[in-house]
Amino acid sequence: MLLWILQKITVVMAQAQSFMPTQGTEIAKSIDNLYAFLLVISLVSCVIVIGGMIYFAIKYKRKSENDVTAYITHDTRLEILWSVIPLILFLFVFAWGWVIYHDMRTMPKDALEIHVTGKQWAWAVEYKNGVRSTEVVVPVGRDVKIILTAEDVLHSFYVPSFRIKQDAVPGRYTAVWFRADKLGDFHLFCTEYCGTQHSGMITKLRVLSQEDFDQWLTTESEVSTLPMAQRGAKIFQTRACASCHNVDNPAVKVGPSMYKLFGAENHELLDGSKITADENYLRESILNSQAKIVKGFGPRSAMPAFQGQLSEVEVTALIEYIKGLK
Amino acid sequence: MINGVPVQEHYRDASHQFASAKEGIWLFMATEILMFGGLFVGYLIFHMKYPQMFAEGAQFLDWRLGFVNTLVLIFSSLTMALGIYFCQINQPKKAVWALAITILCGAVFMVIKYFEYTHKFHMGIYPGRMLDLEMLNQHLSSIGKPAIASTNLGMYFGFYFCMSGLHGIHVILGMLMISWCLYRCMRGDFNPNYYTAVEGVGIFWHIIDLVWIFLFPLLYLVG
Amino acid sequence: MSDNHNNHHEEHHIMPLATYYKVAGALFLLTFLTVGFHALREYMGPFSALIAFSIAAVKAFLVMAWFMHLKYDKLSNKIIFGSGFIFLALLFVICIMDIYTRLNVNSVL
Amino acid sequence: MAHAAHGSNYLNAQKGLWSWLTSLDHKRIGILYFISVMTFFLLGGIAALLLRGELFAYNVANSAGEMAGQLLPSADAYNQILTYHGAIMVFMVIIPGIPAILGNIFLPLQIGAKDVAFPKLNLASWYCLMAGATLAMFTMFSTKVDTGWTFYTPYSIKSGTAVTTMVIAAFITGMSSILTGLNFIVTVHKLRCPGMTMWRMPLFVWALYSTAIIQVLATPILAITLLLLAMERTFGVGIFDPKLGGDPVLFQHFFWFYSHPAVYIMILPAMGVISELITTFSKKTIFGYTAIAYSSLGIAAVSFFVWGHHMFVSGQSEFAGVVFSFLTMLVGVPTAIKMFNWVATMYKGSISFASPMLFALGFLFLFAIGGVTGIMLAVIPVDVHFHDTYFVVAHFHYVMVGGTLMAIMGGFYYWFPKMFGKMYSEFGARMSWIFIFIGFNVTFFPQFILGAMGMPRRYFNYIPAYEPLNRISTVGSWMIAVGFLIALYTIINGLINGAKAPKNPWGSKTLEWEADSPPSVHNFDHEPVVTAGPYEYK
Ligand code: HEA
Ligand code: HEA
Ligand code: HEC
Ligand code: CUA
Ligand SMILES: [Cu+2]
Repeated sequence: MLLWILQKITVVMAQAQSFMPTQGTEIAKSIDNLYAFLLVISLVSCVIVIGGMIYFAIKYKRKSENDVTAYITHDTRLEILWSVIPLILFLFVFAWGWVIYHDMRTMPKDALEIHVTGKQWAWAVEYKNGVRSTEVVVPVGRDVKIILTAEDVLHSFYVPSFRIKQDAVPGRYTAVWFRADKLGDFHLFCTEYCGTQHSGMITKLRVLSQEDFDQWLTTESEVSTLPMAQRGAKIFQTRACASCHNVDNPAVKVGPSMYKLFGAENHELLDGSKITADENYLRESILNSQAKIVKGFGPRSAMPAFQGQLSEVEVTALIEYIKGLK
Repeated sequence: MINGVPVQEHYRDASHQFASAKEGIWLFMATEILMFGGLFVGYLIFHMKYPQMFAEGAQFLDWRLGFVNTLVLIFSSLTMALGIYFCQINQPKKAVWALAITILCGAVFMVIKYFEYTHKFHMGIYPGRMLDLEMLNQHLSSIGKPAIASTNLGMYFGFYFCMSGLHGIHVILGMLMISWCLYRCMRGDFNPNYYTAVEGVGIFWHIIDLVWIFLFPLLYLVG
Repeated sequence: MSDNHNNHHEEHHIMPLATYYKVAGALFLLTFLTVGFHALREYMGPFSALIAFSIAAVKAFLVMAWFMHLKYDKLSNKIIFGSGFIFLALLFVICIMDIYTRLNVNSVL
Repeated sequence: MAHAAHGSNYLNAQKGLWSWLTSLDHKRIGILYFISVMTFFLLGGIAALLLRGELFAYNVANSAGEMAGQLLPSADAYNQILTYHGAIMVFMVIIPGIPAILGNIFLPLQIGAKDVAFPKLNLASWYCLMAGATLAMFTMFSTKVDTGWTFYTPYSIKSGTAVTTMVIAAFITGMSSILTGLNFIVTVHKLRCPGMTMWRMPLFVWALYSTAIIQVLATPILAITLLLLAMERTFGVGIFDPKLGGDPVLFQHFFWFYSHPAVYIMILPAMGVISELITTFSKKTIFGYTAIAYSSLGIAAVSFFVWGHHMFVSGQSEFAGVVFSFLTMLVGVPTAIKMFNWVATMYKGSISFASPMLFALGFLFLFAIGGVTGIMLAVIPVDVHFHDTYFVVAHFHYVMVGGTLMAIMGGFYYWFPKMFGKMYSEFGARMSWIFIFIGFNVTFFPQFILGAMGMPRRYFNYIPAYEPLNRISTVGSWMIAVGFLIALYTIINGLINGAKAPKNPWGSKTLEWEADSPPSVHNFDHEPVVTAGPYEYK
C-alpha cells in the first residue's frame, strides 16, 4: 500500500512538471513543488471520496426491493476526524503558500528596473536609459523588477514560465520581480480581459546573456541616430501602431491601412467631407484621432490620442515614415 | 375574515400572518440597509482618501437647508408613528390625518431638495464628469472666494447626487405607499387587529429617516 | 409550529402617546445639538466629526427602538435587522484593511 | 378541502395561459420558473457551443492581415458571446435554478405548508426575473455587451456597448433573487406544519434556508455596485474610474462581496438535493444529519469572508491576500464534512442505480475534483500562476456544471413524477447521464491541463501549442449537447406519453411524497403532523 502510494506520488510529480511550462526561475520550481504536493493530497482525498463511493456503490448494490439497511445516524469521532484532518492539511498548504508568496512579493534591492505599461492592446516597455520596446528583454541571472501601470483599462502581465502574474492598474503602480535562470524566449500574455484584442496582446520576454543584453541596450539607444524614416518605422513598431495599422497592403486591420495614404486626395471622412491627407492631417490624426474620423470607423475612434505621448521629433519621424509607404 | 382580518389560507390565524409579514418586512429592511450602506462605505473610503476635496465640496451645501429637512423628516416620522398608533387604538380618522401630514412632510422635503438641486445646477454643479468646474470657479470669483483646488470635485458631487438621489427616490416611493395606506385607511380596511400595511410602510418610512440622519452630517457637516 | 406562542401582547404592542412625543422631542433636541456643535467645529477639530456621528448614532437608535418598535419586537427580527449592519461593517472593514495595507512599489516588505 | 374534486390537481385545476401567468400557487410558479430557466439554459448552452466551436483551432491572420475566426466573424463577436454565456448562465440559470424551481415547488411540500409565506411576492419575483431577462436579451439586438460577466471597471466604463442596460438587467434579476430568499426564510421560520421542528426538516430545506440567508444579505451589495456602475457610465462619478481618482480594485471588492457568496448560492441548494437523493436511493437514513445541516449554515457564514481570493493578483494588498487565503481554507472544511457524510451514508445501504442516483454519484465525483482544485486556487502562489487561465475555467465548470447542474438534473428526474404525475423513460434518462457525464469530463478535464500550460481565459485566439487539447475539449462539448438533447427528449416524451406515476415511486420518506402525484392545489388534504425526523428508514 505504502509503496503504491509512493509510486503514485512520483508519477504525479512527473506529470505535474510535464504539464507546467518550463521552469524559468527559482520561484517557479518552489511553486511547482507546492503544486505537486497539492496534487498528491487532492488525489489521495479524491481516491478516498470517489473510491469509497464506487466501492460502496458496488458492494451495497440493491439486491431486492426489501433490502434491510443499517440504521446509523452519526458517529462523532468520524465527524471530528474528517473535519480536523482536512483542516490541518488546508492550514499546512496555506502556510507553505504564504512562505513562497512572501518571497515572491519581497522586491529585491538592486534590481534592474523596467517600466511596462499596458494599453489596448500592446505592452509598452521602457528602460531607464530611454530605450523603448514592445518586448521585454532582460539579462539572465539578474534580479529584474517590472514596474507596471496601464493607460486605459486593466491588463495583466503574465509569464507562464516564470509563474508570475500581476495586474497593471491604471492610475497607480504595481510591481513584480523575477530572476530568469534560462536563456530563451518566453511567452508574455495579457491575462486581464481588456477588450477586442485581449487575446492578441501577446509578446515575448527574451532572456539574453548579460553581454548580449548590454549590446541590445546600446543598439536600441542608438536608434536616435538613424535616418528619420527608419526611426519612424521603429517607432511605428514600438508604439504599437502596427497592431492596428497595415503598412504594406490596403486592408483594414483595427484601423485603416497606412499604405499609400500620404497624399491621397478626396480622402473621405465619417461626416462625408473630403480632405487631402497631407502632413498636417497626419499629425492631427496621430495626436488627436477623434478630431477627424475616417469613413467606416467611429463614431468614436478606437485609436488612442497620442497627444503628450509622442515627442515632436517622434511625430515627425512617424510622418516621414508614413510618407514613404508607397 | 377572522375578527376583521383577511387571513390568507396558508396562515393559521391573524397573529401568525402578522408575525410572518413583520419578519418579511424586517428582512427587506436589512437589504435596504445593505444597499444604502454600500454607498456609505464608498463615501467613507474616498473621504479618507481625499479629505480636502470633500471639504471643498461640502462648502457648497447649505447646512441650513439640510437642517430644515432633517427636522421635517423627523416630524414626518413622528406623524407616521402616530398613524400606526391611531390604527392600533381604532381611530382611523386621526390615522388618516397623521398619514396625510406625513405625505405632506415628504412633499416639503422633496421641494426643498428640488431647490437645492436647481441651485447647484445653476452654479454648474453636476455629478461626476458633468461638473462644470470653469463655471463654478467663475461663480466663486464673482463672490470673491478662492477657486477650487481639487480636480476631481465631481466625485464628491457624484456621491452627493447618488446618495441624496437614491434617498429621494425612496422618499417618493414612500409617499406613494403612504398614499395607498391612506386610501385603504379611508376605506376602512384597518382595525386594531389588522394594520399590517401601515406598520410595514411605517417601518420603511423610518428607514428613510434613519438614512437621512446619517446623510445629514455626512454630506452637509463634514466641511 | 415554531412560533406557536407568540403572545398577542408582543405582536400588537401599543406604546403610550407620550412616549412618541418624548422620542420626537429628543430627536429634535439632538438635531439642534448637532448643528450647535457644528458651529463650534473650529474649536473641536477632528472631534467634530466624531461628535456628529455619535449624535447621529443615538438618533438612529431612538428611531429604531421606538418609532420602528424594535424594542418591543421579537429577538429574531432584531437579529435580522442587525445582521444588515454587521455585514456592512464587514465590507467596510475589509476594504479599508486592503487599502491601508497596500505597499508602495519600492517596498521590500 | 372538499372542493378539490377527485383527480383535480394543481396542473389542471384552472386552465388557460392567463391562469398560469397570474397564479399564486407556489407549484405553478415553480413550473413557470422551470420553463423560463430551461429556455435560458438552452440559450447559454448554444453560446457555449459557439465559444467552443471557435476555439476548435487557432486562427492565423489572413493575407490581408485580418484575424477572422474559425467560426465567429471577429474577436468582438467572441467576447460578446462569452459575456452572454457567463451572464445568462450565472444570473438567469444557476442562481434561480434550484431555489426557484425545485425549492419553490418542494420547500412548502417538504415542511407541510400550504404555500410559501408571500405568494404574491413569489409571483413578483418571477416577473422580475423575466423583466431582467427581457432587458438582457434586448441588448443582444442593440449594441451587445462585451465586458465578461464580471463587469470589471474601467473597461466596463469605457466600453461603447450596452453595458448600462445589461447592468440594470442584472440588477432586476438580483431583486428577483432577494424576493425568493426573503420568502423562503419566512416560510421556513413560520410555516412548518405541527411537529416539524427545525431539526426535523429535510436537508434540502436546510440548504435552501442557508442559501436564502446569503441571497438576502449579499445581493443588495451587488445591486448598489451595479447601480454605481450605471451612474459611472452616465455621469462619470469617478468612484471606480482611475482617471477620475477612483479605485478599480474597490469595484472588485464590491463585486466579489456578492459574487463569492453567490457561488454558494449556486452550490448549497445542489448539496441539499444530493442529500435527498443519496438517502432515498441508499434506502438509509442520512449519516450525520446535524453535521450536514450545520455545515450548510457554516458555509453560508464563512462565504462572506473569503471574496478576496478572486483578487490575489489584482493589486490588492499582500496582507489582504494572505488573510483571504487563510479564510478560504476554512470554507473547505464544512464542504469536506458534507462529502464524507454522503459517502458514509452509502455504507451498508441498499443502493439503487436509478437515474437520479446516477446524477448524485456524478455530482460526488465531479464536485470532489472541482472542490480540490478550488483549494489549489486558494493557495496564493499557485493561484498567481493559475489566475485567469483555463485552470480557473475548468474549476468553476466542475463545481457549477459538474456540481450544480448535475444536481439540477438529478433532482429534476427525482421529482418529475411528483411534479407532473407521470414517469419518464429510465433508459432515456440513463443515456442522457452517460453523455453528459462523459462529455463533461472530455470537455473540461483538458482545460485543467491547458491552464497549467498557461492558456489565459477569455482568449479568442491562442498560440498553436494549445490546439490539441482545445480540440478534445470542443468535441466534448458536442457530447454534452447530445446528452442534453436526449434529456430534453426524455422529459418531453415523459410529459406526453409517460405512465401514471404512483404517489411514492422511490420509497422516499420526506413529506412531499405523501401528497398526491401531482399534488392538489392545497398540497395536502389534511395538514400533516410530523412525529419523527425526515429520513427514518428503519
Ligand atoms: C458553484 C460554484 C462554486 C463553488 C462551490 C466553488 C468552490 C470553491 N472555490 Fe471557486 N469559483 C467559482 C465557483 C465556485 N467555486 C467561480 C464561478 C469562479 C470564477 C469566477 C470568475 O472569475 O469568473 C471561481 C473561482 C475561484 C477562485 C479564484 C481563481 C482565480 O480567479 O484566480 C478560487 C481561489 O481561491 C476559488 C476557490 C474555491 C474554493 C476553495 C472552493 C471550496 O468551497 C471548495 C470546497 C470543496 C472541496 C475541498 C472538495 C470536497 C472535499 C474533499 C473531497 C475532502 C478532502 C479535500 C482535500 C484534503 C483537498 N474559486
Ligand atoms: C452555470 C453556469 C455555466 C454552465 C452550465 C456552463 C456550461 C458550459 N460552458 Fe461555461 N462559463 C460560465 C458558466 C457556465 N458555463 C461562466 C460564468 C463563464 C465565464 C464567463 C466570463 O469569463 O465572463 C464561462 C466560460 C466558459 C468558457 C471560457 C471562455 C473563455 O474564457 O474564453 C468556456 C470554454 O470552453 C465555456 C464552455 C462551456 C460549455 C462547453 C458548457 C456546457 O456544459 C454547456 C452544455 C449545454 C448545452 C450545450 C445546451 C444544451 C444543448 C442542447 C439541448 C442542444 C443544442 C441545440 C443546438 C445546438 C441547436 N464556458
Ligand atoms: C487601438 C488601435 C490603434 C492604434 C494603437 C493606432 N491607431 Fe491609428 N487609427 C485607428 C483607427 C480605428 C483609425 C480610424 C479612425 C480615425 O480616423 O480616428 C485610425 C486612424 C489613423 C490615421 C488616419 C488614417 C486615414 O486613413 O486617414 C493615422 C495617420 C493613424 N491612425 C496613425 C497612427 C499612428 C502613427 C499610430 C501609432 C503612434 C496609430 N495610428 C496607432 C486605430 C489605431
Ligand atoms: Cu490587455 Cu488583456
Ligand atoms: Cu470565490
